[in-house]
Amino acid sequence: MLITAGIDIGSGRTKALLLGEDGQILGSAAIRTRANFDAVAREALEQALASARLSMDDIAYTAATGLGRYSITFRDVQVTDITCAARGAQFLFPDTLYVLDMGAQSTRAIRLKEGGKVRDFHTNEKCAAGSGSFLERAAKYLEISVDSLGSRSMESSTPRPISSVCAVLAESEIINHVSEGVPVNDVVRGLHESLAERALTQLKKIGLNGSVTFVGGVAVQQGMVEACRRKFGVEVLVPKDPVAVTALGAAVLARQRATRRMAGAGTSSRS
Amino acid sequence: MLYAAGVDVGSTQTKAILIDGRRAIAARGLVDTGANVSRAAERGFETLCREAGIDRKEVAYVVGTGYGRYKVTFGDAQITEITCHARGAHFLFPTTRTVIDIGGQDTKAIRVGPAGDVVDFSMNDKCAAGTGRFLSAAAEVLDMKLDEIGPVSLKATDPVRLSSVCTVFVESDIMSYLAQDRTPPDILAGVHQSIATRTIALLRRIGMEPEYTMTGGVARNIGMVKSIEEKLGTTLNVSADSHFIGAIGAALFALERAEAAGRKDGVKVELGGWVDDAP
Amino acid sequence: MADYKGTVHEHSKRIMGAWYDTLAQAAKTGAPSAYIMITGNCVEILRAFDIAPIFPEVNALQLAIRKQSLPLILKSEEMGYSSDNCAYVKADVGYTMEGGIGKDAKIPTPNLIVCNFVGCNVYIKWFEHSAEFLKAPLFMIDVPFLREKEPSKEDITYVVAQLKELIATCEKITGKKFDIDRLREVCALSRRAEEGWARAKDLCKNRPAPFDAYFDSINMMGPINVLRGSTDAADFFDAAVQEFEADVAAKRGPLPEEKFRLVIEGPPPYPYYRSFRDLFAAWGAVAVQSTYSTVGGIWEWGYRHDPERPLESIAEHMIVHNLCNRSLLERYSQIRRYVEEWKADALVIHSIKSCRLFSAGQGDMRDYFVGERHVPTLLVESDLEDPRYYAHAQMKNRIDAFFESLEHRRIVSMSV
Amino acid sequence: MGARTNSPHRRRIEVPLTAMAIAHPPILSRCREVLAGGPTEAARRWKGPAIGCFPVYSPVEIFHAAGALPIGIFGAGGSVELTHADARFQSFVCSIAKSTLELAFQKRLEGIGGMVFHSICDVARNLASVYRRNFPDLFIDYIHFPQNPTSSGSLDYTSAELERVRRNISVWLERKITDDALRESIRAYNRSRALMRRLYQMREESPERVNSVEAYQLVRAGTLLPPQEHVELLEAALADLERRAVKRMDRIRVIVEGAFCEQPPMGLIEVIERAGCYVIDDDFVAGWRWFANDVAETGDPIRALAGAYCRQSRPSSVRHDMTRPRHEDLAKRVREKNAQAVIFAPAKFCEPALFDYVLFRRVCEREKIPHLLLEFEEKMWTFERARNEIETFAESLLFE
Ligand SMILES: Nc1ncnc2c1ncn2[C@@H]1O[C@H](COP(=O)(O)OP(=O)(O)O)[C@@H](O)[C@H]1O
Ligand SMILES: Nc1ncnc2c1ncn2[C@@H]1O[C@H](COP(=O)(O)OP(=O)(O)O)[C@@H](O)[C@H]1O
Ligand code: SF4
Ligand code: SF4
Ligand code: SF4
Repeated sequence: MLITAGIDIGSGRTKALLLGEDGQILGSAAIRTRANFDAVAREALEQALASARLSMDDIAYTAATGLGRYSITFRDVQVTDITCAARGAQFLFPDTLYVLDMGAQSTRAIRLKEGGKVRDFHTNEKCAAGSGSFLERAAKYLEISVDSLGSRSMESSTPRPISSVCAVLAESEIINHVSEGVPVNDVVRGLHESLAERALTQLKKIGLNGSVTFVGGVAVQQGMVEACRRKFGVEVLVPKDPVAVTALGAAVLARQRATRRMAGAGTSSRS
Repeated sequence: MLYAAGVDVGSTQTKAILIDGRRAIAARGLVDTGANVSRAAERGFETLCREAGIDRKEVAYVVGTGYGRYKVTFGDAQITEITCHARGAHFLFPTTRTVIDIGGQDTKAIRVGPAGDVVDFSMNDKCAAGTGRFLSAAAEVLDMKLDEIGPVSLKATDPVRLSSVCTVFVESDIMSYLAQDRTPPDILAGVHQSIATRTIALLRRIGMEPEYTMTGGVARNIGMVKSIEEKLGTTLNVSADSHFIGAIGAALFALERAEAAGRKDGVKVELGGWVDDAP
Repeated sequence: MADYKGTVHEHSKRIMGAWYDTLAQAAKTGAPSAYIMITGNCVEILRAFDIAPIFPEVNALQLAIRKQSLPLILKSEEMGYSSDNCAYVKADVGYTMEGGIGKDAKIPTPNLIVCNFVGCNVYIKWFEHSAEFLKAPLFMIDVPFLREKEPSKEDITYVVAQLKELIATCEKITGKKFDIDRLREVCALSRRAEEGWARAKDLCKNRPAPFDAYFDSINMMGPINVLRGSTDAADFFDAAVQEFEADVAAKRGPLPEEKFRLVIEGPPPYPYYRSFRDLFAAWGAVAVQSTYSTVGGIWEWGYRHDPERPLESIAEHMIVHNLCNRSLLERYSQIRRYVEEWKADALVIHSIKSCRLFSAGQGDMRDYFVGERHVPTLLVESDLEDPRYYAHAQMKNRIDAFFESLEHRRIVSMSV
Repeated sequence: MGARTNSPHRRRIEVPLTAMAIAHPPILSRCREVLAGGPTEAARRWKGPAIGCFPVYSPVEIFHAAGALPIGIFGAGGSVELTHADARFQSFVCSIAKSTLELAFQKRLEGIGGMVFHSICDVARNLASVYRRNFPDLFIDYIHFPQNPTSSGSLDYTSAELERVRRNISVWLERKITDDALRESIRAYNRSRALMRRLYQMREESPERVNSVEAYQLVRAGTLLPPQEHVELLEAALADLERRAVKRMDRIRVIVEGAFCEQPPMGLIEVIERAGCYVIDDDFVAGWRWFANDVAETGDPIRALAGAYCRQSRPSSVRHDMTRPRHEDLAKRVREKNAQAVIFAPAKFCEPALFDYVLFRRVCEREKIPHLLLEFEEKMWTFERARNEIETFAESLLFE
């Protein structure tokens, strides 16, 4: 069987995923990203292999993506995370042409061509405002766990919006709300709404017109997904494991490469 | 005895000062501002009374300052922290002409007149880049305590250059420096230098005039002090009470008000321009 | 809190409303209309042809005051405009895209787009874009920047040549023959309005000033810049002057007490016009002069349109006698005169992210006034159109701190 | 590649040595030397008076005819810390304006006695004023170039404006600027421009032969060299390049647009190519390249120059010409030059370029030309993000 691996070194977590010949996901893992990218990548991959009861030797081709993709010594190819997120989303939802990828420090809106290639994309700039770390920080100020964010906002019906765009400066606003007796759940929903609003702005810049696949760690939060559904006015599709979609895309690309290599085609100009 | 208090409700920490009629500091209070701003103010004030062993009714006048000054509900007046920092710095260092205040969320440069009046000021606050919060984030990534990072940064031999002063991105920046085997001292020195550079630019906006006094919580960070001194080419006045300077200024205003009104207990007086409706 | 209590504002609203009615009418009938910009404009030429002038800047500021600008700005940003582009343009483009302009809309599709490039480079881009989106012909008037004390003979000749080309274009569009006497009449009406506006501003030298030369001026900038050359505008200023003179005699100002006299530089934050004004009013601060009120023209130093030399005087207005076509240093000396002659206590610089023409270099201006002229100066930042750049709490903090320091200094100087 | 010691993730990209594999290194090392020396070194070598000019459309021929060396001032290229300029210009002002000011505050413009600014944009104009106030000992002039070049009055006006500049410089330097000297200068700059045109031609035809960084450095060196020396440099380099044999790689052919004033960091130019593109045309006008063809070498030289400004100047974001809409022109260039994509690289906060992007983008969408927006800043020194975006872009056009 042809098995390929995709490794995505994110600013928050490193994800590894193993893909079988027929496109089935054999195993995956996500661990905190540490300073030594190569070691983290190896560790994540080994965890994924263990979960699938496989070993390194079973892997035919490995694609690396994410911020540390050049540092992975055992890769066969490196591809950018935007291309991979697009490919992963397209693999899961072939008819969707828009992808929203929200990770810890970056939020990206991607528009696809038929076939899963990137047509246009928009990324947040030098400022982390409006990304997952915004939510992580907020959870910290609110003294609640990140895991609970998604369900908490679902419990609120009266969102309290946040005007500050900066993850750090929003703190005082959040604190203000809480001290005024605004229920925590309303604040969380407010956060989700304002993040969804910002994401919509980005999606509009690439000409949103049709359903969106929502991937990345933030998509785990049900409340965020619901906020997006309310704001976007289009169908919002969320994969079962949104965190691993970029790694999945890498594995899909790896599979393509591997197949082609076996068929004897030439290798790429870059690696 | 006549007592007056200043409560500086900052974004990060709430500082409170009690002074007596001879203008001597009678008590200090420092609490984390946390989620409940009014409570923080209240607690700061209570700490004062407890420390000084007096009843809160004995405090004739309370001035609130800092970003949460409108939350000092028991206060008699609010004054902006800019005016208070100038006043407090002038009290501790009468010949100071320039005040640098780096707090949790903003940085201010204030030009002070010979009477402790504000001649000019400038601040940046649109973004948390380059503030105390930036330093806390750096400390957190490196798993150090806030009061450690300053001393550690002084051991640097080859400071790094940060690619971004964004408080959020600084975390991944630091991580990648660690990945390159750069030492914490070098990284921290880079962090401090990038803030110092921004601070000097802010100072230029109001014109540089010695003596310089550093106030705010970050004045407790020796690495920051040294780094600014180096770029400035001169020394900074730093006091053990630097963190409290805003509260000291507020307390001084409170005392004057109390004296002017000739009151010794907590009777309210109306003072036109100073009293303000909360936004 | 700070309301002007006379009839000037109502009067201004009325005649500006009538102008908007004309535009809506033109949108229905297809009567000729043209885009033109405010600064140092040559609206006189359009009037001589009875072409209804449309001022996209005025539309943009109206949208901002009514708090309708943000969705339009976002709409433009979706089209690719940067968050760093002038938000006036973005609001206007958003408005155009949302169908605010065209047949039966409030604003007609212009028959002509006259780009009077007076100082602001954004104007060129703005009208290039409008011409593209509205498929309307663009006429460019390149006005040489005032780079020496006086304009050269060639500068005037160049502008006059272009005005003549504009006249030929207007003839083509309207099918009317140019009538120089009609232009002379228009110039005479302009002159009357200018006379009145200059007098009104001069009255602000009194204590208290009869109106706020920044916040209340906005209501007079419509008549002087948009309606200039019409009887409405000329009559308006006659009435306004009368009212202000009465106010001066009665020692009546816009606030119960005039505690501080200010000169304000930079456009106001239109989306928060009210609350911004209140921050000053709370301290008894009145603007006695402002540079923003001179973007269309500087009349207080004697320049008038001249019916005897209509084209030359229009050219001189465009090149010399308006704020935007003069250098930053000329602006420093303008402000300096304001501070001295109008006896102001302080200078407030409202720095606008949208407008680099106004704002780029205001840090230096601040340095000049604080360092060299010892004028207490406050610099605050926000925007004139984009509400996202206005942070109320921070604005208040700075303004309060500034007035605290002014008050403190007064106490100190009194005790000396 | 050792991941720990040399993580490319944050590696600083210096002037890229790997890209320098040219047949005869001496020419390019000379070129690099000139660039590294910067304005002060250029002024020192020249020994005579030097005039700094801010980018785009400066009448260098007039300065040169006065015996002065025209020196291009393009900010500080990230080499100075902004400590004074930040206090004069707000956060939303482009880097070039700030760092150009900073250079003067830090006394890094030694040997440059005058600065000439032009009607580039609102920021550039206000910069002239700020310079004038803060550095009263410098000779400062401001030129208004015609924005209505098709008006009947524009040629006369432009001639008068150039005459004014000639007069001012002549008074300042206390020397006559003769028509003959002017014609001589026009000839000299015509030659260097012709060679630059050849260089661009070569890049368009065989981009593998001359990479973007080389081409950029060769052109940019012209802003620090007397025209004769630039001509020699270009001639030698072109001869080398023509002999160079390199394999063409599988990369996309792109046009870079939008960096006509503040110049992108060298690392960014390099990253564009490394990430899988061949830059076959750009609007970097760093080398006094603003005339599309030769300026008339006979007749009244001032009128010849004025005519060139009105009729022959290359379009850029700061030049309006109703008869030649730039966005349509771009679409045409893409077709003619057989480009596959356009990369817009405006400087952050550069309003003229950012405005133009909107119309460019519309045209690209209409013509189905792939395009990418990439803002840059002078102080940018890690190109990871840019690289990620360009690679994604290239991947979307290249893969499979
Ligand atoms: N279990 C969880 N519950 C809620 N949110 C989560 C959870 N895990 C991750 N997140 C959110 O996802 C973000 C990280 O997303 P991820 O895609 O892993 O980022 P990156 O790829 O940049 O490392 C976090 O900042 C957080 O907001
Ligand atoms: N013991 C300490 N050592 C070093 N830095 C400190 C210490 N305590 C506080 N700080 C710094 O001071 C900042 C808070 O300053 P402060 O003036 O209280 O801000 P604010 O008024 O906004 O609350 C913190 O972000 C931290 O960087
Ligand atoms: S606004 Fe906040 S998130 Fe954005 S750059 Fe500044 S500190 Fe970072
Ligand atoms: S840049 Fe300034 S003057 Fe120009 S259109 Fe915008 S607001 Fe008006
Ligand atoms: S880079 Fe752009 S904004 Fe800056 S001076 Fe040049 S043209 Fe003007």
